[in-house]
Parts: sequence; C-alpha cells; structure tokens
Amino acid sequence: MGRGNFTTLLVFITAISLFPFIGSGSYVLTVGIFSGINALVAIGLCILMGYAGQVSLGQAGFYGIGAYVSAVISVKFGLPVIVCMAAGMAVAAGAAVVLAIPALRLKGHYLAVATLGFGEIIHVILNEWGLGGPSGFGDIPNFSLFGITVESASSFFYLVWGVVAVTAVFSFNLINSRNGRALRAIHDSETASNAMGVDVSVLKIKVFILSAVYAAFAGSLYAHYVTFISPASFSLFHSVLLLMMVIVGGITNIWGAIVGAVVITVLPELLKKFEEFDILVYGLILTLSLMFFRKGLVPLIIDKLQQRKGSGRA
Amino acid sequence: MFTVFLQFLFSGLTTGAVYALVGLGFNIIYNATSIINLAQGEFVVVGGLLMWLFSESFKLPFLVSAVLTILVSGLLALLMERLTIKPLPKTDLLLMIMITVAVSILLRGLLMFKFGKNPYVYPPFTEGEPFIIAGAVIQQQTLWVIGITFSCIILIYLFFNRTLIGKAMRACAVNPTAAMLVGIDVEKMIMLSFVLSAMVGAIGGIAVTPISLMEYDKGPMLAVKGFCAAIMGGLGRGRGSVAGGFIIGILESMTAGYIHSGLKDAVALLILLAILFFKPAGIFGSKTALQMRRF
Amino acid sequence: MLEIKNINKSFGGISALSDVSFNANEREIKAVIGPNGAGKTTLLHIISGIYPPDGGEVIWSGNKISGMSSVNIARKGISRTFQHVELFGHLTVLENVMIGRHMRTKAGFIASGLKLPFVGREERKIKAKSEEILDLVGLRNKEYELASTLPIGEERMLEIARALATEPQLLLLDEPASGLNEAETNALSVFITNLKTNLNLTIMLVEHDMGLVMNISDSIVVLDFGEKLAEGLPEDIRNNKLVIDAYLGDEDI
Amino acid sequence: MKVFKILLAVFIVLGLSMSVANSAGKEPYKIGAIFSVTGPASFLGEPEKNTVIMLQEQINKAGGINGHPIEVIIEDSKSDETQSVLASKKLLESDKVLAIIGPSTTGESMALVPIMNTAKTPLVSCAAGAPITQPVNERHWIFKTPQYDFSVVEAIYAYMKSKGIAKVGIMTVSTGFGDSGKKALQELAPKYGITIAADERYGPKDSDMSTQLTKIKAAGAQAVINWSIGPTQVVVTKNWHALKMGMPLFQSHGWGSKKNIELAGKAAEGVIAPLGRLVVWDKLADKHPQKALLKKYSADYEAKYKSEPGTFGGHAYDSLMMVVEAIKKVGPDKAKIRNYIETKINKWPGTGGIFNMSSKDHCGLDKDALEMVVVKNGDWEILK
Repeated sequence: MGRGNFTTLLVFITAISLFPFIGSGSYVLTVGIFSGINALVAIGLCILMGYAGQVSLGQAGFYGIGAYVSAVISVKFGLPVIVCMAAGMAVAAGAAVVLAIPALRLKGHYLAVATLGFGEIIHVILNEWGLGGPSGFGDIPNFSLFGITVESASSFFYLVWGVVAVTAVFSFNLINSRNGRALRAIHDSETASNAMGVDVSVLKIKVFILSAVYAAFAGSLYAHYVTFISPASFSLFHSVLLLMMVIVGGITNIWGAIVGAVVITVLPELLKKFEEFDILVYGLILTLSLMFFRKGLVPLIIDKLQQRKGSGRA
Repeated sequence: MFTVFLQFLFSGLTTGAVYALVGLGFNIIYNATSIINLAQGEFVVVGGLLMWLFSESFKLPFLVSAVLTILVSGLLALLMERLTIKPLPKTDLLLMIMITVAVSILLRGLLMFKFGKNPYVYPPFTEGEPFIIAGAVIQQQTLWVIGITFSCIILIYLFFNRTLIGKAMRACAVNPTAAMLVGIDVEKMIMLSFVLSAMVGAIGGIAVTPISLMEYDKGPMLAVKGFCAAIMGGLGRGRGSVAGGFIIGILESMTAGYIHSGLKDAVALLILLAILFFKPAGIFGSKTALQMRRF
Repeated sequence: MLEIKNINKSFGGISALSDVSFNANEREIKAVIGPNGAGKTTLLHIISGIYPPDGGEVIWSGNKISGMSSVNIARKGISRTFQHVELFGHLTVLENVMIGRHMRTKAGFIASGLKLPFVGREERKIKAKSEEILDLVGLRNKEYELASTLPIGEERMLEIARALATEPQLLLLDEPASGLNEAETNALSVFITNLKTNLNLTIMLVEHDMGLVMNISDSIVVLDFGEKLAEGLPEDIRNNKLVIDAYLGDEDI
Repeated sequence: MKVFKILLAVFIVLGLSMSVANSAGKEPYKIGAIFSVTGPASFLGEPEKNTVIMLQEQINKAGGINGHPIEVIIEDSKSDETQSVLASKKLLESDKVLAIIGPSTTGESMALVPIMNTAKTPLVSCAAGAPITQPVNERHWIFKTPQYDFSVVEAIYAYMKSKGIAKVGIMTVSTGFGDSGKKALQELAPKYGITIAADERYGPKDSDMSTQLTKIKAAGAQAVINWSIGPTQVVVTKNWHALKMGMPLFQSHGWGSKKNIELAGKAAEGVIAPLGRLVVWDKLADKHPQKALLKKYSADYEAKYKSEPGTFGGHAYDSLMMVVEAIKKVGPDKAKIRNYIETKINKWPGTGGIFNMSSKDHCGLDKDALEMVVVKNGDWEILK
C-alpha cells in the first residue's frame, strides 16, 4: 500500500479506536457496527466492480449464506462460533464458484440480472428451507473466541472495525500486487489480458470468491451480533443498497467503499427527524449526491485535497 | 386435467402481461441510451394510482381519466429526464442506473406522501361475468390487459418503423454519433424515450390495477420482473421482452401449479439463468449486437 | 517451428480463410500480406487462440495448439500485438509491461493480500525486468504515464514491449507500422530485426507497408480472399504475377 | 462546488439536530414505540402509530399519569430487523424509556428479545408469533398483546369441525406473518381431525393467485384458508370469487378491516374470518365488558383519522394502555412495571380481548377473544 493510503489508514485506525469514547452509548455504537458490517461487504463489492469490472446485484445472497450457515451450525451443533463463521465463508465461496462459472460468459446488464437472479434464488431458498422459514430464528450465540464472549456493543464495535481494518489492508495489498494489476487489466481489455497469459476466467472466479467471502464474513458477524436472523435482511433491496454504498463512496477506491457504507448506513438514522418524509428526503439526497459527486465522495475529496496542494504550491 | 392446465396458463398470462409491458418500457429507454431505467416499475404504480385519483376521486369519465393519467405520467418522466439524466454525461452507465434507483426511491416517497400506504382499486373496464373456456375461468379484465399489451407492441412497432421520429430514435440507438451527424437531435430522442416508456408503464398500471390492486411500493417488484423479461428476450428487442414477460409469467404459474408455489420465483429465475448460460444475449438477442453495446 | 495446416474459418457463411497452409521456421521473420479482407488478422487470431479454426490445425513446436484458449497459447510462448491497439488504458506504461510478466510470476490472492516476503521480492523482479524492456523500446521516460495518453507510435512500441515481457518464442505483430511516420517505421524495422537476432525470436508479421515487409522479412505469404496466393522470398513475391494482379491499383507495390 | 457545500451543510445540520436532546417541560414518563410505519409491514405500523399518537394526546389532556405527562417516542423500523435493533438501542440509551411497545412484526420482535433481556426493560410486542413469548422463562421481559396464531387457527378449525369440514387447502404469504400462520395451521390440523390437502405459497406483491386456488380445488379441498395481510388477501378473495370455487374462503385475523371489504367489493361476500371484537363492537351485547372501550376507541380514531383502526391499531392500544396502567400503579420502575404486567393484568379488558397474564403466559389471550365473522351485504356479521 502506498504512503498516502498508509497515512489514511493510521488516521482511520485512530478514529476507530477513539470512537467508542466519543460516541458512547450502544445506539451510536450499533450504528457503527452495522456501518462496519456493511463496509466489509462493500469492500469486496468494490474490488469486484471497481477493479475487476464485474457488476453484482446478488451480494446480499452471499451475505445471507454467511449469516445462515454460521448461525444454523452454531445453533444446531453448538460448534465454536469461529468454526461456524469459517464454514459460512466456505459455503459462500462454493456458491461464488457456482455463480461465477456461468457468469463468465455474461457482461453488463446480463451479468447484473444473472447475479440478481442468484441473490433472489438464495432468498427463496432461505424462505423455503432456511431454519425458521420466513419468520427466521433467534437465540444465536454471541461471537466468542478462546472462551471470551464478545457481547457488549463497544467490544463488538472493535471486533467489527478491526476486521474491516485488516480486510482493508489485505485488500490494498492485493490490489497493489500482480493480481490487482491483472484485475484492472481485464477491466480494460479481456482479449489482450488473455493474449498476455492472464487467465481472465480464473481471475474472475477468484474475485467473485473473494467478494463472497467478505460478504459471508460480514453476514456471520451480523448473525452473531443481532442473534436473530430472517431472510428479509438478505433481500434484493439490500444488494441494491450495497451497490449504492460503493457508488456513493466512489467505486474505484476501497476507502470509497468504507465511506459509502458509513454514509448510507448513518443517513437514515439522521433522517429520522423527518419521520414519514424520510424516504422522500433520502431519495432526494441520494439523487443529488449521485448527480453532483459523480465519481463518488472519496475521489472527490482526493481531488479537492490535490487541488489545494496544487494551489498552495503555486 | 386440461382445465387445470388452462387455468394455470391464464394465471400466467395475467401476471406475464404486466412484466411484458414493463420489459417493453425498459427496452424503449435502453435502445436510446443503453440505460436500464430502474424507476420503470414506479411508472406502472403512477399509472394505477393516478387513474384511481382521476376516475374514483375526481369522478372524471373513464377515457378522460386514462388520457390524463398517461399524459401526467409522461410529464413526470419528462421532468425526471430533464432534471437527472440530461445534465449528466452519458459515459458512466452504472452511475446513471444508480440515479434511476435513487429517483425510484424519490418517486416512491412522493407516492406514499400523496396516496399513503393503502392499496387502491377501481372497477374493471367492463363489468360482467368472467368467460369460461374449457372449464377454465378468465376474467374480462385479464383479456383487456392482454389486449392492451399487444396493442402497445403493435403501436410501438409502427411508431419505430413507420414514423420519421420513430426511425430517428432507432438511428440514435444504433449509432448516436452518426445520428447526430445526420442532424438528429439525440438529446430530444432520449427525452422522448423516457416519456414514451413512462406512458407504456402507466398504461400497464391502468389496465392491471382492477385485477391486482395498486399500492405505492409495488414498483421494485415490477421493475425486477420486467428487467428479467427484457433480459430473457434479449435487450434491445421490444418484441423479445414481451415474449420474455409472458414466458416468465407462465413459468411462474406452471411452477406454482406443478412443482411448488413456494418455489415459483426461484424456478423462473433458474430457467432464466440457464438460458443466459447457453444464450448469453437472451433468447432473441444477437451476440454481435451485444458486443457493439457499451454495457 | 510453427506449422499452419489447412486452416479454414468462416463467419456467418462467408469464408474468411480457406485451406491455408504454410510454415514459419525458427528465428525467421515471416510476413503475411494481402489486400484488405484477405484474412490476415483472422489468421493471427486463430494462431493466438482468439478464434478457434473451423478446420485444420496449428502446430507449434510439435504440439497442436489450435483449439486451445488464448491464455494457454500465450503460456506456450506465443505473444502478440493488435491491429487496433489493445493496451490497458487505465494502467500506466510500466504497469502495461508488468502485465506481460504476470504469467511468469505466481503470487496468489492470499499471498498477495498477506504480503508474504516472496511477494515483495517477486514484485521487485517484475518491475526491474519491465523497466529493462521499457529501456529497450525507449519508453522508460514515460513509465508512470497512463497508457491511454501515448501517441500512436509509442502505443505500438508499448504493445511490443508488453508482448516481449511474456518472454515469447513466437511474436505475432499485427500491422505494427500502421499509423507510424516514416522515421518511426524505419526505426521499427531496425528494432524488429534486432529482436530476431538478439532475442532469437520467431516473428510473424502482418503488414501493409511493403517497404517494411520487403526490408525485414525472411519469407512472405500472400493471402487473397482467404486463400494462399503465393509464398516465397521477398524478391520472388515482388515479381509474382498473381500478387501484382491482386494488388493492382494498390499504390504500395 | 456550491452544491457540495450546501449538502455538507445539510449533513452537519442533520447531525447536530440528532444530538440535541428533546427539551421537556415537567419530567415526562418516556415510553418507546417501534412500529413498521413504512416498508412491507406498514399495514400494521400505520394504525399502530396513529393509535399511539391519539392515546398520548388523550392521556396528557387528562393530566397524564399522576401528574406526569407521557411521552411516547415512536421509531419507524421500516419493517426491517436491523432497523428495529437500532431503534431499540436508541430508545434505551438516548431516550432512556421505561418500556417499549411494538415492534409490529414477529421477526423484529424476536430480534429485540436478547436486547430487552439485557437491558432489563419490558417489551410489549404488537406481533402475534408464539416464539416472541415462548419459552416464557427465556422471555422474562417480553409480553405481547395480539392473540397467538394458534388461537386464531383453533377458532377457525373449531368452526370448521362444527360445519363438518375435514379437508382444507391452505395458502399463506411467504413472509413471517404467513409463515407463522402456516406452522400453526399444520400443527393443529390433526387435533381437529382436519387434513391439509394442499399447502400453497405466494409472494407479498403477487398479483394473481388463481393458480394456487386451482390447485386447492383440484386437490379436493372443502374449504380454503388464506393467511396474509395487505392487498394479497383482497386479490385472493377476488380470484376465489372469479373462479367460483364452490367452497368457503376463510381468512386470518388480518382480514379485520372494512377497507378489505371495500376493495374486494362483492367478491368479499361470504368470506369468513376469526376477528377480534374491535371490528364488530357495534354487534356486541351492551353488557359485554369490552363494548364501551371498543366503542370509544373506534369512534375517537375514526373522528381523528377518517378511517377505522382495525385489529392492528388495537394491538398498539392494548400494549400502550397496559404499560400506562402499570406505571400509574407502580411508578417509573422497569422491574415493577414488568411484575405488574405479569401478575396484575387479569380479567383486563382490552381491544383484543380479556387479558389474563401470568408467569406461564405472557400473552393472556385465547381463542375466546375472537368471533367468527362473515361478510354479508358489505358488512360484518357474527356467526353463532
């Protein structure tokens, strides 16, 4: 990761560490936790879309797989939560392969519909055969590791954002490696990539798996925090929301995914003042910010900073 | 047994007709801009709710209400295009599509504000007993919906093939730069495509509300189904999307009838995925046309 | 050695190549010429695996490569450039060349994400090697510029550099001089000849610029309407009646 | 980049407005409410919210609770579990409420169970699902006011048995509401000697259910039971009517709104449903303990909102009034409020029925809270 990113990361980690001291109370922290969970999915989606150029409207499907597999195993078999979470990610990775292989042939809108279909199928499966059916199920154990149960909002906040930070670093490393370069290359030209010996199909499958694993990780965190899940949380609506996060934040930047996730998660909380009108105001803000911050919030901020630097020097 | 099959078929046609109209609306805009307007479902809702407003609340005659509804819907789409689509460069399609999502949220908010959350309904176009064909029942309104769907296809076909302005719109679809060079106002064509597709959506809403009721948040479901219909038929193919709509409607109904009603959405989507696997450009789509597209 | 055996290819009923056969020897510059629509680029696409042939075989070093995916063909040591430049526009000049090193390196997703020690070493090697190649084509001074900002002459050189980074034994060049001025073309002909002698490459060249072709080729194949019209040494081709007829009106000859 | 600055300003203002606490006059008692005011379950949340706003006005106009005004802080959960978790945290932490009423759906209520138990704050849910309050020993702080789905099913099955119906086809909406109905229908069928010939499902936004009904008919059922809320139950009714099924249609307690009769028109004639007495209060005997209360609630609601409250508004009424009565008797103490509701809500008339809470039952209603009601001439009629 570059020096700019490293500085940003330091600021980011400091902000996270201090946040529970400033924004006390588990309400604010829970908003933070859900922001973090969404950020985790958004980072994966950002790599998938912004770097590899693959649209996905089915990310909530992987998110749901992670939540359900982990929760069901922990409720039914009482295995350690960390094992259940790993199982959730493994199943999601398998599902990603199943989705990615046919999706290799598809582009643009067709890929969007294929992934949308995948997400909806997962939703129907959870509805029909998931534990508890459409009503969902509860009493899922809290996250615990080495006998320490993470229950309180502040400790879970650190857990989630710790995971986000580690994932972000992992993702930056990946993007700045030969693999990240190859992903960006296939975004520009698949023909040339293949001709240069970059296996486009394998890379696409791998990046689908990566985004699925991130999403499943997030899903299992959600399940073990809320301790109740139902299929409604993993619908197409959530997939669209995740897409919105990535785009609002700036699709070509991992920080964008994180910022976008926080903004889209926090915004409805801020809009509660508007009561009934919140959906109106929400739609209006989304439309305007998409129109005026076309490249996304983070690229915009970077541009602003660079402009300032430039003018300062002049 | 045949009666049962026929009944499933009629049910599939009823739902399929709406998907077909939404799919058709998608195609009109897609052809002009390559954008998928995910607010398309909202225009169906606008159609149904405005029709209720004019005919039931203002007590206007049927035809007047219908015409007013279609015009107001077109006007709404005009506003949407002028305010959110026109000011932006048409380069980042994903951004444009997300803007249509944001607009759909906004429209839903407006609809909820005006109409509340209750469902609305008005009497069918013609009152009377349903028809019985080989023991299976088909409601008169269903026939209206199917008839209107086909009329729309024919009208749109004639518009695009027989009128100068329709031909100009097609030219924009094939090659916007060339169209501009021969003096076609591409911007105006894009605007027109939004208006036209909103009108088609509104017509669907007007026709279907007596059967299925209409409430403010029905749009997303319709958009998703219509999107699937458009993809199944092959984007850019108006008639393909209509076929796609009916196929999805019938698939859902047959799955519900012969497999399990809980799985109807999943099976219809699985079949869509299978089709895409073998024909990545949809049933009626051509692969070369797909490659020419930017997205 | 590259053997082209009875290759057939048609698109939608129109024959692009019919029964084309010829060989290219090791360390030879083989030019494929012919009027527009003769099937030259189609032939390169078939050799590099972008299209499968409808009939016939391509044999490379004794192995059948026709029908293999273009990735696997690239891994067999065949690299290429494109008639319509296919650079990675959002990547820098250096990164474009580094992509060429992709298949010669191996760090996976997890190793890269964790930044294991060997990943850094590998990346440094990739960079060093790529810069070396950029020196060779004279683009080192532009290594941090975006590929999409280069003028056409440099784009074509960058494409060659990217192809060279894969360490090919066979290099396919699709109209490398198209869009170049005379000075650039002359430099290119020297450069290509050097590639053959210094790097021991077999080069197959599709080109319209007859000066360049006659100047550097060891042998020439002429295609016309998808069929092989003639094959031979440059001077033979220059005097071949059939070829002259096919090119009648073409000012290059 | 003027717009950027404007939007930034909007964000900041919003942020500040959130942090500024509500300034109160004379130490009100705060009660939280979480309803699905928007989203797919807004059929529930809307009348619930209206009811609570109305009651709050009435109570405060009458001098509040022992001189303290009440302040009901209503949060919209958007019919989403994640949102209701957030809402509960906000109510508990920022608003420091004494109790929470709602949420409107079973899923959302279930998501709050661990939170309420940890926060040691009573929750009186407005959702029906049995798992909300069972097992009771793990639901120490959780109550609910709607009758169990089991009670509704028992009312239907008992009526069917008396009419000699032994084979039914069921159709349920694929949401939590439909699902808990389905489970109850399946579970209780053997007890009443009823076989389920067909078990069908449909989505909450589906527009035609003739396929499901045709299957039920083909399976040789003697009656249809439909379990849903919102527009789908009207669509089912219309399809049932058009198909001339030749068998009665039973709806769930979700049918209890005049709006449905209005929307379905003459298709609704003959539809039977087990409903709380709220919708048929005018047909009750004068001495019925619920009548006076139902009459007042209905009349007030209709005067204020120009529509009828329906069964679901009633759930919010019961939930809030229970909490208010508890505070009135024991003061602002969460544990005492809980204990009061568990032990003292006995023979307590509410809109949903006569409640009998106990340490074994945190709902307190059974099937006797319901009347079998048929639609006749566009109005309700109680079946004897």
